[in-house]
Amino acid sequence: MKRFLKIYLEKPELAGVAFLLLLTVVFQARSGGVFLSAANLQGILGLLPEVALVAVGVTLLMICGEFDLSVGSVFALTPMAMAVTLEAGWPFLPAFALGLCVALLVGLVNGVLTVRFAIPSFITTLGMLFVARSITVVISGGFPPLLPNGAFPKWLFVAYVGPGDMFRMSFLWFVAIAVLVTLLLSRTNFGNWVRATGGFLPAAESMGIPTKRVKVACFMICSLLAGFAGSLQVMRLGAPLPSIGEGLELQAVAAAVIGGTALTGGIGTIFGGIIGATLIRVIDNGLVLSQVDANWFKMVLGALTVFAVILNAWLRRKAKSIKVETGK
Amino acid sequence: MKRFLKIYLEKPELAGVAFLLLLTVVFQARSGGVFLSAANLQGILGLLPEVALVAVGVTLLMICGEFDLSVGSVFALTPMAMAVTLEAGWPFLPAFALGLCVALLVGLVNGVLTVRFAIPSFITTLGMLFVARSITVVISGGFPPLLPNGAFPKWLFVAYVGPGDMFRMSFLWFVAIAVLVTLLLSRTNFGNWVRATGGFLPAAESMGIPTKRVKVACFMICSLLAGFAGSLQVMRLGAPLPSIGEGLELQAVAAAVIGGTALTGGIGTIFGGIIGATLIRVIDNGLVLSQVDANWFKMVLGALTVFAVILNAWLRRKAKSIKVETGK
Amino acid sequence: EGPMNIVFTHHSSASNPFWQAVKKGFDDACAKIEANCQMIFTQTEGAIDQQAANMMAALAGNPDALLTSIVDNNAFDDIIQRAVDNGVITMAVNVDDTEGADGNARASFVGQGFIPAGYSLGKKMSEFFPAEGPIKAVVGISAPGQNWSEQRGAGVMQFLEEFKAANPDREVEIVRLDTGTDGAVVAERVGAYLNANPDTTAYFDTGLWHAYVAQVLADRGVEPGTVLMGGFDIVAEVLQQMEAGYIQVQVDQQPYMQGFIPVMQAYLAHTVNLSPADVDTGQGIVLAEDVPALWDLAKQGLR
Amino acid sequence: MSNEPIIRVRNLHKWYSGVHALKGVDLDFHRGETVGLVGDNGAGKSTLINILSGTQAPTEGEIFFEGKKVRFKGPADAMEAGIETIYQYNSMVPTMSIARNMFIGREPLKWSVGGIGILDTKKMAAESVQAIADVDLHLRSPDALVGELSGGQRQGVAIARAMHFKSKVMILDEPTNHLAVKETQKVLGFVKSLKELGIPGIFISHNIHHVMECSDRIVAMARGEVVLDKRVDDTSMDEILDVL
Amino acid sequence: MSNEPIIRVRNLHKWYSGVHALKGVDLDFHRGETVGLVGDNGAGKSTLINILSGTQAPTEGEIFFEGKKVRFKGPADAMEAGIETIYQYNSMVPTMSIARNMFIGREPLKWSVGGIGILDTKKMAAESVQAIADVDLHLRSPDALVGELSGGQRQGVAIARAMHFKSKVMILDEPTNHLAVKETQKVLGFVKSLKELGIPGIFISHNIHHVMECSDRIVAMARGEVVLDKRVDDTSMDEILDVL
Ligand SMILES: Nc1ncnc2c1ncn2[C@@H]1O[C@H](COP(=O)(O)OP(=O)(O)OP(=O)(O)O)[C@@H](O)[C@H]1O
Ligand SMILES: Nc1ncnc2c1ncn2[C@@H]1O[C@H](COP(=O)(O)OP(=O)(O)OP(=O)(O)O)[C@@H](O)[C@H]1O
Ligand SMILES: [Mg+2]
Ligand SMILES: [Mg+2]
Repeated sequence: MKRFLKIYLEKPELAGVAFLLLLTVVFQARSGGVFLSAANLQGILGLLPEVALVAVGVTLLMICGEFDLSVGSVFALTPMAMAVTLEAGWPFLPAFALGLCVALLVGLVNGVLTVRFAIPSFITTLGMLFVARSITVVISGGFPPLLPNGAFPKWLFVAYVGPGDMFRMSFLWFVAIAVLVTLLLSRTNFGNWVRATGGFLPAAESMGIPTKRVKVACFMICSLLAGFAGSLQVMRLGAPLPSIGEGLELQAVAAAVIGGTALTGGIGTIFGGIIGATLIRVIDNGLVLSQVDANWFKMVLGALTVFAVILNAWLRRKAKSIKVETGK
Repeated sequence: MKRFLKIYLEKPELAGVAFLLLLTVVFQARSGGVFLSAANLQGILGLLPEVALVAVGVTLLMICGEFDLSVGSVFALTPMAMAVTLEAGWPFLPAFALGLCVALLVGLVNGVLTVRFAIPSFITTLGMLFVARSITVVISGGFPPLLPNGAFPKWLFVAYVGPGDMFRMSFLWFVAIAVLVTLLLSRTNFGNWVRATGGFLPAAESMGIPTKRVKVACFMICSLLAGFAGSLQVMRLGAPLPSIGEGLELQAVAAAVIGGTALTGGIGTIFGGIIGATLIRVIDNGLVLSQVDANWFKMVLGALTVFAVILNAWLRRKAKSIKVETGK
Repeated sequence: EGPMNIVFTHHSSASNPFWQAVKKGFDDACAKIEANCQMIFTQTEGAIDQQAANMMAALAGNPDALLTSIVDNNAFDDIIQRAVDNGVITMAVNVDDTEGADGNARASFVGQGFIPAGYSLGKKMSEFFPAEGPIKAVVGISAPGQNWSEQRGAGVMQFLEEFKAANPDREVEIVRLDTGTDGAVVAERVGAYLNANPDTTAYFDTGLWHAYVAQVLADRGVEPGTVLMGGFDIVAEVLQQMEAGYIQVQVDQQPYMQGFIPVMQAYLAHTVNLSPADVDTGQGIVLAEDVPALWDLAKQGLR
Repeated sequence: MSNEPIIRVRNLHKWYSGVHALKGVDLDFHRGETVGLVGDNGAGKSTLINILSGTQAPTEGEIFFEGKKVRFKGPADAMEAGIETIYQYNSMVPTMSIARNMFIGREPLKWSVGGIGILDTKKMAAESVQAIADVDLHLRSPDALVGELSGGQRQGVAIARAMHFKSKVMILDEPTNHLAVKETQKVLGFVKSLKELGIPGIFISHNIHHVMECSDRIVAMARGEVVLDKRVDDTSMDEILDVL
Repeated sequence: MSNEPIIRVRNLHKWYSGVHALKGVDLDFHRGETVGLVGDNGAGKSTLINILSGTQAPTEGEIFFEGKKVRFKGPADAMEAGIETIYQYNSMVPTMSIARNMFIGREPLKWSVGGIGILDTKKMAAESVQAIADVDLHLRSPDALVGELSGGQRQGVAIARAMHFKSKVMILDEPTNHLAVKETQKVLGFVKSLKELGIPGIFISHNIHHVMECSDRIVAMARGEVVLDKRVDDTSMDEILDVL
């Protein structure tokens, strides 16, 4: 029992789950039962897949030891590219593919610049944050094009499914992708390389891992997921706004860190990143429902975020000090 | 000669200086000579001390191995605290002191939370970014107070000085503080501790350095400088808006990195941070003078920032490969 | 029956003074009818996706009325439709669907659109233009890609284009700059631009940051009126600079009224079933001569 | 053919920024021969073998592997060619488990497409347990993180890995550092066994006894140059200590 | 008085997460006596001395220093009390110069206020050059970065520092790793000289010859427990190898 407790508490993402449960109870009480109502869950589950997908990508990249600040801009650029070509009369599939290719290209540029010139990805992707956002505005001409109705298969991406219309298709996409990336990281040799590259670069290199290519691949996956998430959001809202996703970069990094990913790389899990993203969404939503005054809103948001991480660190320390020989 | 070249080019901040000179020539040509005109320089030198002071603090903290995302919020909070108390009839000195104390307090909280709970400062200060901004809005009551005219000694902080009114007092403050912090970092034992703490924490600790206190001190210096810089800006512009300084955090980190500071800590110079901040301001100003269209502005800004760092890395590599025994 | 629940969502963040004035009107009105009220800001300025999420969260609490700015023609359509279907009194405030009632299920609109506001700013400003000679107008887009800024800018430019067409003999040049949303940066950028282009006739800001540009000009000893300036929303600094003569025209949508009126309408709709009606909160053009009267109101946060 | 050296190094130079670490090294390594590389601290031994194993690029000079001129772009190239190295530092990822560290870059896969595939974790666990037992190391479990091991345990894992993936050429840079008595004996035994297997080895150590015991030939370096290159039988402990 | 041990360790336990690394260690260290600490890899030697030097906190048990019960909160406390340690790892900041590394935490100051003051860089350079020469190490300049040194050079700097700041108690955790022959001799000479200076020492090494040569007493550990504690004269190499 003690051993069981120890092993589970040591996993950083499970501390996050505990906090999530705690918050659920608090918010449920504070909001008079609205928090867990079908309508609200539906709302949360509509937005969650989009930010969580971005968090998944960023978490993967952070485990690989790099940063991506441009996800927010890619989040806007991909659907904009798609919308502009749709408006120009392209059919959905090529337009969608083009959007995703643009995302991949951004990731490729981020990655190649970073590894080729050995500069910090913080700078490469900060630059890309501006560049991609600027391109978004330029191709939209300042004003968002209309997504022609019926131009995209709603049923495939954003239609409601499941009992009581609780989920959207986007949630299923998210689950599938999350499982895939989790497997990629934990079960494949590529995942091993990612962890090694982020864990200790010199060792990974001297062991013959193609660290540069691994990094570039992670940059591309991260961008692709951000672009796909942005497309989901635009299809859900029905309008490709050039301003969506602003500030998403810090939120995604925060989600990864809350879920136990180390900023220095090598440590972390995809599930943790998802839990982190969920926590952020739940705090945000719960605060709205708890009718926190607008001026104090950010304060509570900031404080709860920090608290989540403190609790996380504290729980892990407690777990570590449980004296059981785990035979590890 | 070769040796001289080598030693100088290896300093990352000097690559920045070279790029600065290059840009100056380009912008001078593109703007038809306006770039180096007295009036334009005067404009640059008005805003520069404020952002450069923030960059100085952030650079110091990054060398110490930590991050501060809350500088932008402190930049707004400090002058707001000062303005609100000034409006309430306090004399200048106590009001100013109060503002700076608030900044110090924010730094203290950042630092203590970070080292006490051993959590990433990325999260602590991201939380503080929200909290401090929220407090700014709350104490302003939503409506920015006017700084009563004559409520503060203009001559001491923002009046023009020097030949042709080229400089403001704020510039002198900035120079004095920059020199002081540079000396602190390079000439004192405290500076040695900062570098050791950021360079390799386990070694610094095992050598008996009070790393926790060193970190907290750096957090406090960083916050103090951000608060002071914000106060300078508000005194110059005459009104404390609760929204000033938004986005400053990334800009300051970018300045530090452009100037050669490592994101992982231990490496960097104050002068480099200043050069980085100057580069950012000069690029910004030069682009305006070059009449870049609004939609493209960010793209050029982002691209030039990345290019600065690439050039930097490239120059350093070239310098390293010069075959001279430096006797190091 | 308990107090009314009213929610107000929009696209701006808490550090924006304009929306703080709306909030004051909203809160005051709510106090009068003893309603239970909540205004939800976004984390970043102009974040429509966040606004949509906030609306959904708020609607989950089954409010009696939803007030919202409609800054995009499509993004909120579904959400508002569902709110209306659920019997929530839904009104657009501050910004409406550009197609008006046709484009959206909301009951009514209180406020003034971005584009018309920009247009009237340009029009009023043209009265200050020199009678002859070339015109060089700079439009500062505070946040490229964001509706509020782009549309205000578009309104101004729409007028300028018409002005150009109407005066074929005059040379009219229009420049768009990315000026940013940070007072100090705007001041530096526009200051630098005006420095390099002293022949500029007028500067239009899509926010209130031209007040800081005025500060720079004053510092530099440039005479008031050398460059005409105008923008949106009233805060103390703007009034100061209008008195000093640096700012000629300001558009004020009477934010307090935009917060107050819809609550009253919602109250009437809720209690006696009167249907909400469109209210134009005024072209709200403010000139230098109006300033003295505004000081007091501004201090109280009423304008 | 069997007389041709497996590795030939000609006029190798290495400049670090401001330091001339290798000053024209010429060396031949023959098949079936274990070379003991000795030298003062900073003599350039690690630099030389880092170049041979592809982790560093030479500034000047040529390397021939099996007669062909090669230019390793990275350790992967050298490993592909058949050079297996135990580095003085930097050979483990502390945040990963022993089993994973054992197989980084050479993971056994259940199936794969284009080089990427599903790990055979069972095989990894079993083989790593075996490999570690082979060096007489007692470890709790293959799932322990390398960063939580003692200095010697960590070194032991590195050795176990290299022993597991025997290759065409083995390079060992001070492999016995941090190791306890028994483990050290195992390593020396391993180095000696290389000859029987016909695998040429390069063995760096500061313990002249160990070097004399295991090697066929001794190369001594000082200040970036080779100052002695003799067969063990033709030299003596004193001569070696003399040139150092 | 002189019979009272300078360090007394009673019932010391250390749990890492999931590992019981020290299982009730009782040990006395006497004035003027050098103790050789030997043991298998992972026996708990480093853990023990990390606790003595304050870098780790014991889970249970007591430490008496000069008769007084102490509880070191960090290495700074231990250094203050007079315990100087050379660690197996982690003792240098690679991004800083040799001269700065020599004096980290104990910088000579030209003048100071409240402990913070201006560095006496000249003195630092001169003294570090001297200290390094004292261990027979040839380094280019005191301004070279530690991260750019060879393995042995780095270890040499750590030794030079510890020798420079002699203290009440010296702890050396495998100090001769990576060191070349001459430097190793210097270190062994230093350890022997401790006795003459009346400084008690704790010397960890896997080289039993070295340990027997330098120590007065031998303590052997295995799996977190002390399994042998005898004066050198009362034991033999074989007995020690036996218990390991
Ligand atoms: N940070 C840690 N977390 C978990 N276990 C640890 C940690 N550090 C050491 N251990 C374990 O504690 C035990 C004792 O380690 P210690 O470093 O004290 O051994 P040692 O006697 O110094 O060995 P060596 O001779 O190899 O240096 C080992 O089993 C090791 O795996
Ligand atoms: N990254 C580097 N930058 C600059 N100089 C370096 C670097 N790495 C090594 N050197 C220098 O090159 C020389 C040779 O170093 P090398 O590591 O090859 O020595 P070594 O023979 O392996 O010594 P040891 O026995 O101490 O390991 C040394 O003077 C060292 O200071
Ligand atoms: Mg070496
Ligand atoms: Mg040890």
